[in-house]
Amino acid sequence: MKKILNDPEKYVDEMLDGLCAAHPQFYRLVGDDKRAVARATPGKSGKVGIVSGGGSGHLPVFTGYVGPGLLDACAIGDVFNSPTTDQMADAIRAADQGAGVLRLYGNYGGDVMNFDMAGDLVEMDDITCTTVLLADDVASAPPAEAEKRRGVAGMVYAFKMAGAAAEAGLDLDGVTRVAQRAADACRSVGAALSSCTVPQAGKPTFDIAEDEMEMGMGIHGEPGVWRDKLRPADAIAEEMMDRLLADMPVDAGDRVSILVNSLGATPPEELYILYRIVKKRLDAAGAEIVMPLVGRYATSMEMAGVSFTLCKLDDELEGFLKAPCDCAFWTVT
Amino acid sequence: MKKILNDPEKYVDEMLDGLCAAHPQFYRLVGDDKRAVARATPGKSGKVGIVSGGGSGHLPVFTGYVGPGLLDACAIGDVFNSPTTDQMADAIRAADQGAGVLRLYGNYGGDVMNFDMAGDLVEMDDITCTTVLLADDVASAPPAEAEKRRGVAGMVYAFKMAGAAAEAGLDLDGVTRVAQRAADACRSVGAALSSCTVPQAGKPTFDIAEDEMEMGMGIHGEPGVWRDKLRPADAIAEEMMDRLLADMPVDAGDRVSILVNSLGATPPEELYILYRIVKKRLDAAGAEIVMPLVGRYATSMEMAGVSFTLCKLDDELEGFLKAPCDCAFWTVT
Amino acid sequence: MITVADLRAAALRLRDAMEVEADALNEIDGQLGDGDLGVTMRRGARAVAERVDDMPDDDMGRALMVAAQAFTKTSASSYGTLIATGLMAAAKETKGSDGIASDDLSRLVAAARDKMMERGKAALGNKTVLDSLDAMARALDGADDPAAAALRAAEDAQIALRDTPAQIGRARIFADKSVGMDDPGMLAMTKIVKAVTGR
Amino acid sequence: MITVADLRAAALRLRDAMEVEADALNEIDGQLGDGDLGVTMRRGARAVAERVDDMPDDDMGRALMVAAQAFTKTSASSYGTLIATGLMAAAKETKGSDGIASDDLSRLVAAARDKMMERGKAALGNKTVLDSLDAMARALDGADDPAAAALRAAEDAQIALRDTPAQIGRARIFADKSVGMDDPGMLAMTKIVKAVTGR
Ligand SMILES: Nc1ncnc2c1ncn2[C@@H]1O[C@H](COP(=O)(O)OP(=O)(O)O)[C@@H](O)[C@H]1O
Ligand SMILES: Nc1ncnc2c1ncn2[C@@H]1O[C@H](COP(=O)(O)OP(=O)(O)O)[C@@H](O)[C@H]1O
Ligand SMILES: [Mg+2]
Ligand SMILES: [Mg+2]
Ligand SMILES: [Mg+2]
Ligand SMILES: [Mg+2]
Repeated sequence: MKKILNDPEKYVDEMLDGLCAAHPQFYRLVGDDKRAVARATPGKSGKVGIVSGGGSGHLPVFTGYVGPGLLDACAIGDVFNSPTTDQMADAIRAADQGAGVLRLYGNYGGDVMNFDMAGDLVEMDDITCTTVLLADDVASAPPAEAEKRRGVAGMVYAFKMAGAAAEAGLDLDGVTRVAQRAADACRSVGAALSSCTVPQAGKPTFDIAEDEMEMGMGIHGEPGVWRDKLRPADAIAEEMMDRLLADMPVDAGDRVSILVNSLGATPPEELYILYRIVKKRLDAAGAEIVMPLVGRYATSMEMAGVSFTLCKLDDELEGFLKAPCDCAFWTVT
Repeated sequence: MKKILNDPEKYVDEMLDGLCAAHPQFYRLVGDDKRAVARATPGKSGKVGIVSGGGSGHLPVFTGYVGPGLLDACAIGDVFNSPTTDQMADAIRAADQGAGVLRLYGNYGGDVMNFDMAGDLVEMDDITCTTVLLADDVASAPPAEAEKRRGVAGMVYAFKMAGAAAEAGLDLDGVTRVAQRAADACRSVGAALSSCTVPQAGKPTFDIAEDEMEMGMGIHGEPGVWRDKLRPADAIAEEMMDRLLADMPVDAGDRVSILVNSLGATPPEELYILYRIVKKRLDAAGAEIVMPLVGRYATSMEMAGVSFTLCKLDDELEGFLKAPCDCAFWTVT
Repeated sequence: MITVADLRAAALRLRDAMEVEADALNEIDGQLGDGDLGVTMRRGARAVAERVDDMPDDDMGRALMVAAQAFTKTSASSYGTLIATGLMAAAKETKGSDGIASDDLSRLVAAARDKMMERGKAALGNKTVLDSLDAMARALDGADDPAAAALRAAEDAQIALRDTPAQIGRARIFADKSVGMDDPGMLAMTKIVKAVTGR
Repeated sequence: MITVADLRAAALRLRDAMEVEADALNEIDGQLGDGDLGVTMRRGARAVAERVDDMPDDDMGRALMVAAQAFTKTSASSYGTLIATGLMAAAKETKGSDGIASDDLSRLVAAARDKMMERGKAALGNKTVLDSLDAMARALDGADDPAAAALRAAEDAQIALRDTPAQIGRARIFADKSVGMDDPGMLAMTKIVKAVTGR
């Protein structure tokens, strides 16, 4: 296991300690067992709170995106595991500034159940909660079952836009509506080249041959749509764009953003090689690319691979995309 | 080879095309063979130019750091290979705003010879050049031969501080002096867990067993000081801090910055686990940590491993460290 | 009647059983899922066992709530959360009572099943632990030997659904492959029943 | 006298030789360095051969400059840059002449050696290509058969320094290991001399 760690059982707690020690201007640990991270300086009173949460191992997702113009708090589970109900309730309480809290997170069974239970708990504290689930991975279910899709890197756009909406002073309904529209505007697809290793498991999550790749694989190693010999970068990018555009066609004049995301080990050099094709395809469709994102925005530790997220904009979403935000991993000015 | 690419011979050119396509607000290709990147909007007339250059495969180093408050231009070689004299001359010409150009780059044989020859070439264009070499890797030579040390992640601090000095209007001598002081203030050490693959070579640069690590290894796989079984994170961090502090002692009241850098595949989660010990050690020395950097600032593509860079500050250097800068990989506001 | 003392003893047996079964449960969950079911059950069962002294003799509801909270605190996987949900439902129904009458068992299991269905948004027949509970609730209704009836129902349900495709959670993605395989959560329920009934 | 026509023929022989030798040079450079010496020489020699028609018959200096530029444009490794530096030095010395007299060879090689020393900041005895050139410059001084003398000098220098530790470039880090091994740049120079002299 090519990982730098001490006790696998302490991987997440030590990571959080280090995160908050390195960036005390952004992050603060809260909750009984210190498994929720809140903004160092809470949002202003009356601002809608936005909370997310999920398993560890995806930095900057989820915890990293706590900050002005983004999330208010986040509950952090073990690697690839849901946080507990109590941890989510801690995060919701930290996020609340009296105007209610939007729960904005990925569509995974354990997360959904626990966030629902956490909502029941904080009801007793008179905190009103709404929910928007990210379900952007087109490889995880056909369009007819779109609500069963899992949430992947599309949450970066949803965090950004909902975060900006909350900062702009929209009320809980308004922020929830923006978040839902952002979630609906995103489609993602990924391709993995190698596995990562969950510390507590101690061995790679899945096996894949040295010359193979898997199209459509999920960020926890969930199976994709095909596994085959590694293809050239351009062919990979073309197929991923095919899949996105088939699911959400883009027309001439559309304004879109696109996230070309490394799952971890894949270096930015290779993201840029892919970006040539992404741009070619969107140019060919007559779309205008706004604020493309290229880098490591949603990862699976040291997994090699990429994901593309296409986000269709309108004036409102574009404004929120470009609004300022700040955290240790992403600054928009 | 778990790499996403087309023709290995085109890896760098396609990467540069994608980089400039994705971030046209920052980067612009210049030169006959498009192997120099300049700021999209040149620095203002009369500003000292800062140029760097070196082999590809280290993003954000070198090219990524072209931008306001950082570099003016950069020459880009093949992966792990020096750019040519002509490419460096192209970069120097693009960086020049009439006030001379500082060549600021790592201490590698081919780079030094070519930058010297490029200086001879641009002399004919009446461009005055100075040179500051980064030689921060304490594992690459003993203190007595410090000038033979190779340059690694310390260049991030040097780019930042020299870039801010140039932006502040210092003249060529002044910028060169700041750059030299920044270079002198930095010490680095790295540890590698796995190799990366140079596209043109097609196989890993070095072999290392699944349960081994190498302390002090260079960013191109240059051998380090020991190779042994992978140790716990805390032990690795302690030893790396020992090596840095032995080379550049830190006293109570000192102000320092520290860069905890992933060589590529190592995820931020693990950098934060290491950061706990980094902070503990600097706290114990009575030093004040200023603007710690944790992330992927100087990489070797998909190599797993980390480096620490300790940078001792004074008022001038601290001011330049905190000054604003902007590029696709690093924004300071 | 099942007393809180019986519940404590059952909790200790469950812990011991899960120490033994954890690897096998991880293994079967790993075939189509993420392989953490054994971890979930071992952690959860340990936590319940650690808290048996917090279970008040005179309130079966509060005793069951202690067990539920032990699960929510230690495990947030689907299964752990559903078990906690079911225990909470039963806790609500038995609040203030000093035990569970045998002929009340069917009703309590049905209550757990319903709350878990609401929580997890799965349906009966989806090949999940719900189908085990449903079979048990029906079998317990008027059973002479509740323990035997529940265990047989859990086992039979597991077999009955073996050849249907998974429709829920991670295993859904491998629906085809899942045909002919036991659902890990149903298998775990069989083992839980075996342990708590001491069979 | 060596004419530009001779230089062209030598360039073509060098290209052919480097096509054959590239792998071996990569191999030896890879033992202590980064394994690119064969790539450097193959690329550089190909580029020179491609530009033989740009070499003017009446100006050996400009012809050598064409060769130098072919190297700077294609390779920026230490060795390629040093070769270009040496060629430029020789070009400067022969500017405007239509050839190189045999008894001028020693002086030209010495000029290349000196400029390369200045550029690379290495010293004689550091076990680099400089030692090959130094030996050749001395052997060429008054030699009856310059080609044979140069080749023998290059070979002898290679052997003479074999047992000293490397002190320059990447190989320096493995100084101990380098004892008993040929310096890749010296070996390459032996092969270059062999090819250009047609021996
Ligand atoms: N939504 C659901 N409703 C009912 N049962 C479920 C649901 N999701 C999962 N299960 C049950 O839980 C078992 C898997 O549990 P677990 O390993 O904890 O899931 P995960 O690791 O995916 O969170 C399944 O075999 C199934 O019996
Ligand atoms: N500074 C120097 N001065 C003289 N010769 C050198 C110098 N550096 C390297 N060499 C020669 O070049 C050879 C290595 O060349 P090359 O593989 O191109 O180096 P690198 O790949 O490290 O840039 C060495 O064997 C040595 O003969
Ligand atoms: Mg599971
Ligand atoms: Mg799980
Ligand atoms: Mg070499
Ligand atoms: Mg080289």
